[in-house]
Amino acid sequence: MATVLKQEEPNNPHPEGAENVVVRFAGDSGDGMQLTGGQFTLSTALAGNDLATFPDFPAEIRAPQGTLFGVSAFQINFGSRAIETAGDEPDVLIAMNPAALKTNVQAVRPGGLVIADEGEFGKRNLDKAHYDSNPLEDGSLAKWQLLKLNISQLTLDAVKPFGLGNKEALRCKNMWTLGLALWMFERDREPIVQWLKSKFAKLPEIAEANIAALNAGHAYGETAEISGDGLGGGHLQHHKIAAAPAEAGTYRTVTGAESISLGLVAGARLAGLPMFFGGYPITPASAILHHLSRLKEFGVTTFQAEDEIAAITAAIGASYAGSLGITSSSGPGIALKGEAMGLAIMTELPLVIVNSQRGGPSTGLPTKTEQSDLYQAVYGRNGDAPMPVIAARSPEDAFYCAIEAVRIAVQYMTPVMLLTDGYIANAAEPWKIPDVDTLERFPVSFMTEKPEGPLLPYSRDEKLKRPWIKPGTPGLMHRIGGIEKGVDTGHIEYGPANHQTMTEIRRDKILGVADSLPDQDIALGKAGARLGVIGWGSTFGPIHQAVLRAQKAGQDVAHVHIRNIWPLPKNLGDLLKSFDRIIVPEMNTGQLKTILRDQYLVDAKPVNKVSGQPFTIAEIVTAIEENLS
Amino acid sequence: MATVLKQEEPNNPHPEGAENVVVRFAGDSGDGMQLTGGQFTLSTALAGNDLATFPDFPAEIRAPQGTLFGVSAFQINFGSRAIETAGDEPDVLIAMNPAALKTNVQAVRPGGLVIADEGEFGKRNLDKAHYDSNPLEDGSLAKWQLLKLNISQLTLDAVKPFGLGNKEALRCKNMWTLGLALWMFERDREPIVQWLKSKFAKLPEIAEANIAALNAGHAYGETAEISGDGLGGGHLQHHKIAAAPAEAGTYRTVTGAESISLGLVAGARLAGLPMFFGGYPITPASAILHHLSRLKEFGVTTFQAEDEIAAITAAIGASYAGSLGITSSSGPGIALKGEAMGLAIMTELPLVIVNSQRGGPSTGLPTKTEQSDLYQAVYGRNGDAPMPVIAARSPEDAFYCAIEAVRIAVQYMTPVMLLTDGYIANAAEPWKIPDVDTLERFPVSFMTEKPEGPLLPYSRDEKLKRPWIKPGTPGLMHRIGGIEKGVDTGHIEYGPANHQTMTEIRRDKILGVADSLPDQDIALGKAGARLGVIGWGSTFGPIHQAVLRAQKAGQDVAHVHIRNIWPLPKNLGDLLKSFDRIIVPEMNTGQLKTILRDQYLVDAKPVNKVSGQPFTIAEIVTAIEENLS
Amino acid sequence: MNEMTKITTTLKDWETDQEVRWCPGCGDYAILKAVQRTMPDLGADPSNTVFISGIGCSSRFPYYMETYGFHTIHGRAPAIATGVKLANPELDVWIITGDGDALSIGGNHTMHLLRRNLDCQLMLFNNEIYGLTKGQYSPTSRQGTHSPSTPYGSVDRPASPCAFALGAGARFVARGIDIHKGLPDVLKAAHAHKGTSFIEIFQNCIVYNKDVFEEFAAKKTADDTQLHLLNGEPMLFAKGQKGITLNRKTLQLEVVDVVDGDWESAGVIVHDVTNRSVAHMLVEMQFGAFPMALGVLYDDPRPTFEAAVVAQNVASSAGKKPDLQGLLNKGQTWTVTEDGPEL
Amino acid sequence: MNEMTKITTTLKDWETDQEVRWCPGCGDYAILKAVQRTMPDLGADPSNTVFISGIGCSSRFPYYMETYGFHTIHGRAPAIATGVKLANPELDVWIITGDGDALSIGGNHTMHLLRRNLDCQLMLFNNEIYGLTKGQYSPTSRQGTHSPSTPYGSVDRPASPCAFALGAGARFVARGIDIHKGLPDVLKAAHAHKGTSFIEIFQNCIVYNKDVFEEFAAKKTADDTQLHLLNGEPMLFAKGQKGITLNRKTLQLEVVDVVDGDWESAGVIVHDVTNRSVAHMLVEMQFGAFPMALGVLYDDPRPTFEAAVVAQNVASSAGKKPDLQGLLNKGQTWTVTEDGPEL
Ligand SMILES: Cc1ncc(C[n+]2csc(CCOP(=O)(O)OP(=O)(O)O)c2C)c(N)n1
Ligand SMILES: Cc1ncc(C[n+]2csc(CCOP(=O)(O)OP(=O)(O)O)c2C)c(N)n1
Ligand code: SF4
Ligand code: SF4
Ligand SMILES: [Mg+2]
Ligand SMILES: [Mg+2]
Repeated sequence: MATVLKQEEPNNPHPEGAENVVVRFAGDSGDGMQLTGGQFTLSTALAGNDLATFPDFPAEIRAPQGTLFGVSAFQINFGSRAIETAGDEPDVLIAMNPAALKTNVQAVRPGGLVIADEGEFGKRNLDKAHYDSNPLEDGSLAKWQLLKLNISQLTLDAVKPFGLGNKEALRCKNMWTLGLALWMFERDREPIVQWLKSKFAKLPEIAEANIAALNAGHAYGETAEISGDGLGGGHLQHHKIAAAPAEAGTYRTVTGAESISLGLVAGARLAGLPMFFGGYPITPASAILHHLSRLKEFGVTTFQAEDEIAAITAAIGASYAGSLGITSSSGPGIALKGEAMGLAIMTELPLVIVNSQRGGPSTGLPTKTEQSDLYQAVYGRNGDAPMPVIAARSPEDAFYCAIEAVRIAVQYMTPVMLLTDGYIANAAEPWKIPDVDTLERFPVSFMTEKPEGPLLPYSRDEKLKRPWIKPGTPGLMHRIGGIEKGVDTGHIEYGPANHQTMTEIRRDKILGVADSLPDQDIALGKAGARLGVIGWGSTFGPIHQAVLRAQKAGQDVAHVHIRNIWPLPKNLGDLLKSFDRIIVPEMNTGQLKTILRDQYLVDAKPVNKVSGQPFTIAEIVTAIEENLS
Repeated sequence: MATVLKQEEPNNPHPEGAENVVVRFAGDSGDGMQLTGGQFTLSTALAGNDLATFPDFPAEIRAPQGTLFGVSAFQINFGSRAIETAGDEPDVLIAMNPAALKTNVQAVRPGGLVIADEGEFGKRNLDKAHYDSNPLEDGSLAKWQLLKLNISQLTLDAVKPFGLGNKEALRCKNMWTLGLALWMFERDREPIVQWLKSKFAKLPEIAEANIAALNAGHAYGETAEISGDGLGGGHLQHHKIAAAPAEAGTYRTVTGAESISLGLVAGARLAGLPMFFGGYPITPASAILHHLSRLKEFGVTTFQAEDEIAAITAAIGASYAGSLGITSSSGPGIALKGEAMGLAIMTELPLVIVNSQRGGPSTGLPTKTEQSDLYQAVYGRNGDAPMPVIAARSPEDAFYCAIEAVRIAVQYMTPVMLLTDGYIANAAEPWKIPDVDTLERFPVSFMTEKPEGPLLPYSRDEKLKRPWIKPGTPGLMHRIGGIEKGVDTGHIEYGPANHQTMTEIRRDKILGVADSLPDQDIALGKAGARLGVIGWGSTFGPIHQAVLRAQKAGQDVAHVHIRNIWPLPKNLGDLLKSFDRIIVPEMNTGQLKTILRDQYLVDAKPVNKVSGQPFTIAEIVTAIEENLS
Repeated sequence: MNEMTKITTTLKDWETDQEVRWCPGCGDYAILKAVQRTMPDLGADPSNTVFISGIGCSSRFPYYMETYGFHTIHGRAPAIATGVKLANPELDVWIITGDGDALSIGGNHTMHLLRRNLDCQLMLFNNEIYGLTKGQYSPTSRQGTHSPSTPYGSVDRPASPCAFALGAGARFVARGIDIHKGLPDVLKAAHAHKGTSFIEIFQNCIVYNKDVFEEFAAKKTADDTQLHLLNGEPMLFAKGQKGITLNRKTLQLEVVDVVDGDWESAGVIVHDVTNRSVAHMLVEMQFGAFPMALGVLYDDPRPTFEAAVVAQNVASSAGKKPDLQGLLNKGQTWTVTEDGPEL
Repeated sequence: MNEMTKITTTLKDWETDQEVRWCPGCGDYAILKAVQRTMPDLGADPSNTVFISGIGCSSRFPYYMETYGFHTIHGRAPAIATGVKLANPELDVWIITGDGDALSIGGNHTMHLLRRNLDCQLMLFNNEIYGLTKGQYSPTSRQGTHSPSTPYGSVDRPASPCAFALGAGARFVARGIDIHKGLPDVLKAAHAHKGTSFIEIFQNCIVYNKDVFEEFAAKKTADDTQLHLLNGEPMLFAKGQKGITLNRKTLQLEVVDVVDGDWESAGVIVHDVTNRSVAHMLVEMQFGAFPMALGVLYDDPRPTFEAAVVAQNVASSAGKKPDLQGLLNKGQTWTVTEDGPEL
């Protein structure tokens, strides 16, 4: 986010005085961990800490209660300085049941604090988690500080006055837990109390019960501390993490799905166009459809199509009719859109295609994150079909990437692919809200006047862009389509020379987009470093932090983050060639690496992770060390 | 074809004594030029000449008579030694109407012979061809030998005895022309007479009329020669081209579409499998569906699906059930199959996908040839989705490539992409028919026995291949699907480590295919040459001839033709690095070039042609010279 | 179609300078002329008219109409038309498609276009064959059709375009024949209908499926083979000597003889274009035992998709102003000043 | 389905070791049990049974059946099943799909499966919502459905699965409810039918579309809200006090009161599963004015696709032997010897 960059320490053995703390909430899908995490995130932001989060939920809608695959977790890394990753190892784990403990405890740093709701550690739940014996009793958690609390019971006691059924009552567990967490880090409960009141405005007693649980959890921290109560090795302590120095301004938390939606709306307005969004639900892309469908007052029409092909072709139709056509999906759905992208390329109509990447191939890992659709984005169409590709690196960046995608689409009359991924889509981070008046406008002008002489729908301006002519414009009737077009006229044309020329025009027009791009900058370090670490997309955080660490350790390393995947910035080649060595960490088997090696003949070495999980800082630090020795 | 390779001279100024002659028949779509060409091809083959052809017909089904876009042409290059291209410039052009003359005469080498049917050069036809004056009269054809014959009238006279209507009678024009052509090159009319008799068995008078026209055309040649009749500058002369030295054996002419169909049938039998072919019509892929639909006695089931997605998914279903699943299409249709390819990759089922490439992007140029789907073949899917890719270089080679594709598919349980193109699909060449007993068998063995311990549908053999288990097999019930699979078990598995492992297995399995491939050979020249010309697919002929010429001119050039696009042969890297310079001629904007540069960091320079027409030898000779100076 | 100010044009105004590229004698020529002849009668405005097609011989149609035209990709015209119409509901949208384009690869989009009831005219040129790809059988080809892909005859049962359309929720279904003088009237009724007007046109592919419709399209036998439906009129054919009735016992349609014009006592059904039950029976009437039903089989409008979308866009925007800054600032925000953050 | 030697199994034989991953209380559980309970009664053989699904909550079904199973990709199950059945017609093929899988992205394949009449059972779990993707409206959602993608309510008109199926040419159409005891009988009738058996099952998505079917699925009001169809039986409901008749004038269905059991004079229709005209009316009966028609609405077999394909494969192979060398040598060949080429 918009803070003066500082480094994330490898987690300090004792939270006390640490620059940053990593907390993970883990429980059953039904336990509301994502909600808890979300509210804790807000209070963290309000406390002025910088932060990054990583929500990790199961593929199942609502997996059977207590099962291992039903565990839902939310991790947050916050600190008194710039935070760019969700953190490698949690310092604190709050486990609401045995399954949550089993699937998460190994990630906790040795000596970290583990808080478990012992009320949930009965035989049935232990069996469901495939525990032969109770880990809270058998000493198997020795290397962590264990704190057993009967959160279930404590919650029931706290909400008894409101006469809820047992089921409803237990639903308040997460607020009790949140209350405890707020106490641990000296947070103000008020904003959350307000949020609960508005959320349950129609159900006052539910609101009250939740507030009571929240307060009880908080109070428990107080008293436990006073009584020095540190059962089971674990010891409750609380402390405040100082605010992170941040640029002055107005902030909010935002997820990638939100910021892309906002960016697209902003882009359409900067272009002066109504927006048509054609989508078909798919995880994790659906959220964008959901957000936009609430923004009709911004001239947004959303269309849930019968499939991805209808979604993109309807968007193409809308662009043809003078709207800004947008479509969005994830891997399998994007694959289905390939043929239609070719039509948009041939008819030279503006279009933005958002790909929220997920684990592949095929259905793959719908709820996990990956960067494995880059090949598809750059190369995945029949014929010579060049298309600009932009990749967002964070929720904040996604806002500006979306605007950029719209700009290129309308200024060059071309489809543009915007790459994001499951991690960015779901992760929340503080965002310094821009002043919209500072955003550069790029108003579109349609052709409306009959020109002298013949109408030439495929004539070109200096950018090689053809005119955009809306049906309904008096006198400018013409026909376009997917068959090769005659130069200028746009008539069907099968001639050899014409096809050669048009193919070159399509290629050169897209390469020309680079003229409108800023030079490639260096995120860290300088040209000529011994090692260049080249990244794209959501790996920015871990790479950046890893390079910071390496530099601190005195190593001559640089970090280059590529946002424009195609066309590439004009100076990128020289920059890359200035490094002695180059590594390209990617959450795929090496896709950006192919483009860099092809374009610049540089020996870019792949560093790959395809586990559905983001890189840890440590993994990249290791890769850096290996490549420097 | 299977001849000892020799060089195609740049066409000798005088056909007399030339090593090879290039003849082009051009007329209206309705004039039966493709038929004429086909029969001339056969007689050429029977005369023992080597040959290559290039049929070039309009995109329209039956374009209005006499129009420029309705012209259909057939070019044949034949000679007394190895022929590998259809020839750069025709020595002889036979033009049946003004439109045919206009669209083809510029290609004829200066001094070449132009025969025109003056009977068709009336005002209406001249207008349709946008001729202001009659080119047969206005001297505009001075740089060629022009021979004006009223073929229409001569044909009418010849067939008068059979009392056909004027329309039917004129239909015999092409046979008159063929007769003349046969005379010019001293060909036996008998096989064609036989063919006409069988073709029109049910219409004897039509057969007789055509035979009469054929004989009349032939007789005209005789008499014209005797009378030394060389009107309009053109001079009829006839001469025999000696037979080309060819390996002993049985030959036939074959087009790529035929040979691929035959290769797939052969492949299925070598594997011991029934074949299921799922297709949806599209030019130029449809011919394969047509051929296979007539071969049911070979255990071939053909299925014309509702669309390309149904075609490939039905084929996947058939493979799942134990047949050899095959699907075929061209660019736009292949784009639609991308998502399903991912399913075949994830479920690890054998599948052959044939892509008959055509001009793109989008609908593009359906009847023209191009190599622009290589990116799509290698990279065009969501996720990390590796798949073997093979490219045929000629109709003959296509037969063996098809067998190879089947072998890889079943031996590695993987989809395989077989690339061909519109040129190969339609071009005919003599083919030395192999002895089927010499073709290596690779029988498939299904898993039929319940193993000791648990059934592991994703266990692997040394090739990393998983077992193929047919539904219907007693006791081996199991479930597969498109979600990530657990190692060995094949159960749904979302775990990070498992996804990493499976992704690597999928990658390594495909890379392992290279172990079963022969080393990359050198088509011409040797390792370490100053210039390596690297090609793939149907550019083999022109590249080969161009390199031959360059070598004759004393230049140190080598030709490497890559058949296995992915994975690449293991020794290819070393071979490429041995050349001082490398150029890669492709009928696209530089796609194989990307793979070579990525894989080997060699400075492979693209030489591109995207006109929908094959390379001429001259174009590549030029490229060679530019890159050697 | 939508309200529009009628303007005056002549047939010539609707012709382009492009050479028409269909086979000589193709039924498409007749349909093109019929449309070009009808447009002036509709008072349509070329500048406000869009012809959208997929891929096929039929789909080349837009190139020959002096209007806005989009020759898209195979099977997707209905989806593209949906985007066009939602982006500008004022446009008069025509979809031109074939039996393969609309019912094979495009079946799903055709279904959803009809379900949503987008206001447009869909003209399906049914020649029971894939013309452009040189004659393979199509989903409407009769069983036993010999084609390059079915050398031994097709085995699958053909789809009935009109039955499919009704099943998908169509509110207007009509049938016509390429060369028939009645075609313009069908087009006018379709254009007058608000919502998706589904028009099946029997089109003669003289190259690959010559005269497949002769048995009922032939002029000389037309009286006995064609049932021309007119709203409010009895279902009579064969010069009024035969009619269609519903057997009140079997609850199936039957052909009855009509003696000296007394169709009432013969129980001949009076055509009610809003009767969906009867429409279902009409589209499934097997030719042979019955005549071929032509004209407007069903016409019962419902609110259109784009109207509902626009209405909701307006309603849900009411009172809200598109304040981008306000949108960005939504939710719980805080400001950072020199002395730290605050709500 | 196909002929097969009946074998003896118990419910347990059809359960897998996989943990079932649906939301607690999901209607899918009841359907799973109903199928597992029915299989033994069919004498089905797990080794010879294949469950093929697309993507969706419903499509996870195959993982829980101890048979061969293929969890494919979204919307393509019917096409994959076609390949499976053509490759091995002996297999007993079941397709499991959802309202989105079968009617949204998969509509075209569903249509052509029905048109071709492949022998299989297609079970469409209709919960009128996209469950797996967390609750967006589907093509069967009622107008005004509030969902994440339609926060102001959906505007498009819902598709009627059974009407769509009939329009596509279905020869067997049935309806059931997830938790109803009648479901197994519907499954048995479907399995007995040769050809594509289309079964719509109202399935309760308790998380995203809880109890949308209550108005007719609720036990207590069932008598008045459900019409249980039985071939040869009069269409009676409300404990026999009401029935369905065809108004012989308007030619539309109507509900009539039946006085002390005399349904005949009330003109109540006797259900004939082979009457396609009536089937069309039944599937379009609007709930509210009419009860919900359940059970086998239509059942009139026709030859199956795979049977026709196999028959043609056999017929056209008759007398020909698969001589590969002969095939390669087809057409005009010539041999090259030392002394040149000859025919
Ligand atoms: C994605 C894709 N698949 C296949 C084709 C090839 N193709 C073009 S038109 C056509 C069918 C034409 O039949 P129909 O829709 O009936 O139109 P007609 O030519 O008969 O008028 C096909 C299969 C294509 N162009 N694109
Ligand atoms: C190509 C593709 N597009 C979209 C998706 C996302 N997706 C999965 S299931 C589904 C719809 C599920 O609805 P339905 O078929 O009714 O099944 P249900 O979950 O309700 O049982 C969607 C849109 C996908 N997996 N693949
Ligand atoms: S192929 Fe048939 S449909 Fe196509 S243009 Fe020719 S006649 Fe018309
Ligand atoms: S989301 Fe709905 S359909 Fe899916 S499992 Fe849960 S209850 Fe069942
Ligand atoms: Mg057609
Ligand atoms: Mg559903």
